[in-house]
Amino acid sequence: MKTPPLLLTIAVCGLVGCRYEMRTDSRLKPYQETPFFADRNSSRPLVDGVVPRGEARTDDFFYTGEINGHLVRGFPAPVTLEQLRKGRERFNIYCSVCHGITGVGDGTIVQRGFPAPPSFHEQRLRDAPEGHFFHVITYGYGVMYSYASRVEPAERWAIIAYIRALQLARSARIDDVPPGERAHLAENGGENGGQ
Amino acid sequence: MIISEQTQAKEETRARAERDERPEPLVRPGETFRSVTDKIGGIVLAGRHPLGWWISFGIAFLLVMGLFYAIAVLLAIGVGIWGINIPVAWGFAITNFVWWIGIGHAGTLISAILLLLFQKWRNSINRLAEAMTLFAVACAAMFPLLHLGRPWAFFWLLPYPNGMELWPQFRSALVWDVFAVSTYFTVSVFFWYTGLVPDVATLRDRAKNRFSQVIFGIMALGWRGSANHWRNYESAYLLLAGLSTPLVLSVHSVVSFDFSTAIVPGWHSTIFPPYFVAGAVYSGFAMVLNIMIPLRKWYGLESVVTEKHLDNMGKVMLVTGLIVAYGYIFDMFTAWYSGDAAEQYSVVNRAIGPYAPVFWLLMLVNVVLPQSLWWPYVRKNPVPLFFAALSINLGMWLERFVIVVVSLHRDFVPSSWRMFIPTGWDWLTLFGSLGLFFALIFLFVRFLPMVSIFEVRELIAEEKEGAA
Amino acid sequence: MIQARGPEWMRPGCRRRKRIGTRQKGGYRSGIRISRENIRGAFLVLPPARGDRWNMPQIFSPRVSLWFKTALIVAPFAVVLGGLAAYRFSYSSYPTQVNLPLDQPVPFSHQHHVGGLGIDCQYCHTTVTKTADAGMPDTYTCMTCHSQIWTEAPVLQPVRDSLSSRMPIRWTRLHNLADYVYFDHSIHVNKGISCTKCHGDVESMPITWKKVTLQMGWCLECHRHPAAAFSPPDAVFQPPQVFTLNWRLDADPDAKRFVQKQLAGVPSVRELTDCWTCHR
Amino acid sequence: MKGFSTIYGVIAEFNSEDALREAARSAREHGYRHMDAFSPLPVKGLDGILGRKGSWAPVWVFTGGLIGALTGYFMQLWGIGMNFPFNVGGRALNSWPLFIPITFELMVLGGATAAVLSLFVLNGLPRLNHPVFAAPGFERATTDAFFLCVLSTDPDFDPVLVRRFFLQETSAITVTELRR
Repeated sequence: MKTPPLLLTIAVCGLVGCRYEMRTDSRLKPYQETPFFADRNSSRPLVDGVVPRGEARTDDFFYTGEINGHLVRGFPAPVTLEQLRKGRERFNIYCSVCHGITGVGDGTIVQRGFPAPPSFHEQRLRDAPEGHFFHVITYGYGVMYSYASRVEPAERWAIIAYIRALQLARSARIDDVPPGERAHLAENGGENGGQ
Repeated sequence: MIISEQTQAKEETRARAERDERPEPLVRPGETFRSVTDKIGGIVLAGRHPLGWWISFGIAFLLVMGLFYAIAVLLAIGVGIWGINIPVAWGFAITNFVWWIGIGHAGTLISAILLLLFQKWRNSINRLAEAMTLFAVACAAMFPLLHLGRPWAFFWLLPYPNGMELWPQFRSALVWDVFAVSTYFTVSVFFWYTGLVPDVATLRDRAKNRFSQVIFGIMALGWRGSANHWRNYESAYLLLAGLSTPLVLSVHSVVSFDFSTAIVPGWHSTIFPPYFVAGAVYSGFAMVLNIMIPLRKWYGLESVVTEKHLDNMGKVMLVTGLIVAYGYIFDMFTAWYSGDAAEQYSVVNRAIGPYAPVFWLLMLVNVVLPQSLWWPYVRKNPVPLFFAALSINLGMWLERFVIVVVSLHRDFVPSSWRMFIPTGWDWLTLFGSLGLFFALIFLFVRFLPMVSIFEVRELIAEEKEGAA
Repeated sequence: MIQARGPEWMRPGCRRRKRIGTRQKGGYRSGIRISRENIRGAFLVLPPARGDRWNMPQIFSPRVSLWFKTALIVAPFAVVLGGLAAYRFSYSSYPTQVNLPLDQPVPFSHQHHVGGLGIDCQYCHTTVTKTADAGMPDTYTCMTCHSQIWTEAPVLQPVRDSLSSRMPIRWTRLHNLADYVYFDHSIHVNKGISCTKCHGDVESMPITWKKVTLQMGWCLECHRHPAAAFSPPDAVFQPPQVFTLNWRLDADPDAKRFVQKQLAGVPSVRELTDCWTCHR
Repeated sequence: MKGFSTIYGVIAEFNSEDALREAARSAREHGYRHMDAFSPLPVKGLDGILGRKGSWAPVWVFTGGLIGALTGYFMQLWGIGMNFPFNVGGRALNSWPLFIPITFELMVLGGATAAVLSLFVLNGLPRLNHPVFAAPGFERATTDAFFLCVLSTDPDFDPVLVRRFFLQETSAITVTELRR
């Protein structure tokens, strides 16, 4: 009774409600709903032909995997161990669900009814140029969707390098392994999978 | 002929000396325990009020409605409705805050410090002054909360366990302010209510209807006036006064730290704490007089609030007014002596800058006009004293305005200089807070004894003893 | 002996005049004051009847008195308990939505896709190592598989509608950080903070719910003890390591080395708890 | 008269402070020790006559102030020095000069709260119902009447004797026996 201003302030606050303008300020989060645009989405669909910042595609070899309409052979730069590791990681994330860890086309999704992809160890794919793989990842192939939005060009080249490594592993002989590593291999039962 | 004239003169002198020797009574002779109880308690119990009460309360009530409207708009839209900007971010809200909290100081000063100094004349005016303190502090506390921008989150200012695991920044003068003002308000409530308990018990025992009996009965907490009660009461009351005395000095000092710990030219000064406290007492006494003079007339309380009270309060205002004037002079001296160009400019800017009329009006109403208090005529007559007090209240508000706005609107970097022009909402909030204050005062006068009855009884008992 | 009871005398019309005691010949009579003259007769004054009660200060019965006192003593405790309850409430699922499954347009099951099929988190949340936002999968990602399997499933109708209408699915957001908080997924994940540290064992959620409060105190907990927050390098994403709940830092020497290496690149606790670390 | 008594005491009314003081002095000389007086204002010298020494209120206030000050200081030290160390302008974490204002304010708050609490506890308030409220004319005890009550807990208490004492030895206006 003796503190009306304070009580009043509290009461009026109750009427106004707990407003947290700072918690939700005028900044929009990706895909947040907003009445501003007709589709009520804060994110705008990309305009056709838009080039991501810092990715001006001047290098045909690197960005398209083809030169003058011909699929390239070889890699835009020498393959490093670091790149192979990256390729293994990305392969296991994106490709192994269908193609399987070893690339024979027995991924978990295939086991659930997805049409089986061809094995990477077919002669056709062993002979295919690197540009072919780049093309398939970028544009899709058959029932396979494009992975262009999920896998960056550099990652695509890393995955291709790893596919080549997988293919090589299938046909490799013990002589191909450096002498220092042979004992280590025997120890692990000669298994040379993805891990 | 000559001899007889001389004798006459001598006799007159002696008579005057005798009159001066015997202290003027604080309660007019003829008042008894019962008569003062009836006189003061009757105001509440009879429930009949003079026309002045109704008119004043009506005006105050309308202003409160205006305040509610201004606050509602403020909460809905935000502090942008005020004239504040960058650099004048504080504007009217902080001006009003400092002014109101200063007014609050007189209550505690009268109740506590004068009690400790055994100034018995305080007994007739302390209750109203304490109530005034409460309402002024409530009005004051409202402004920083509104100024927060998001008043509903005001509790973030307090330390409490929270999901952020965060504590207030205890090294900031603004957080000190939160503690000082809330402590001041709480202790003022304690002090006021403690003083009220024996009087509420009187009302309980004299109430004629069941409803009043129950309400006053609960408020009196079963006070019986037992010797035990009085012994503990006097001890605790004196201790409360002892605690309130440094508190009242600390509160306005802390308020002044809000300014003086900042580097704004015109603020960064060590004179601020004492000068703020003196200014607070100055305006507080003026406000007590502004309220007391009409009330004692309306309710016929001249016999308990005598001319001696008016005189004493006038003297206190004169002294504190001189301290404040000294503060103004010292401000200018420090600016000159510091050799700091920005500091010197702030003083010059006050006198001849865009807000110069405010400054000169301040000098007129806060320094020049109050000098009239040197004349006993002004101090002892209600009407001139009322206007002197009014002038001081206006002056102290202008002083806060000059400190807050005129210091902020021009600081170190000329590119950021801007003017502050109050909007209609600023004015409505200021006058609305005045309305709130007076509405609360009038309600208090209506529902609770405005003069401490048992302390007036003590005065009567003492005067009886003195006479015997 | 007679006991005075409050409620009895407060009854209307109750005018009790009872003799009390046997000590006096004259007995006690109510309502009569003793004067100097009739000193021989001693009288007990009883509380008056209703008619003359108005001038009595005895307004309340003892029971009311007791209730009032009890209420006054209990009130502060009630306030304190109320405060504690409010504090506990602020951590409950009502304001924080912790452990509260929310309706989604498609009842997507992480339990099936992650726990059952072993699909990596990044298959859908592609930008988690690269940007502040982990990235919500677009409809295209769903349709990568669901163009071939479960093509007729009614629950997937919104996905197919989304693809044909080119309108993204509107998922219900679970983790809504305040806009004044700067949070970057990539730095946390790349330094070795497991997804499960904040999102819980998503692999076993048939429909997704929030696992932590996301209150500032919760953020600070890790920023104050960064070493305890790291997971071993392989455990950041890949199932099943990512969900090794019983993995212990001190039991794994490799992990300990890893954590020490990672910590070397992390700012000091003082910097991690500075205001600007999260509020930029 | 030992044991539980239904009688609270015998109360007498006086019409002035002096009469009350006189009666209290006389009762004291008579050997009564358990007494209470009721008056509309503190009566000077009465505590001495009734044999009451000072109040415990100062001890309460001191303790309350001490608790408040310690709470204030350690709240600040713990909050921004230990729990969430704030570095503001390079000041020490335990920057005691800056902790003084809040420590002081909380000391005053603690002391004032203790003072009010002491009034409640030491006076046994709130007690809305009390035997003395039943005394006739007691409503004037808060205006201009003075009462002296000899409590039944007094070792020498005998209602008849007390009554006789009041009526014969003092200037009591009325004498009433109070029930519990």
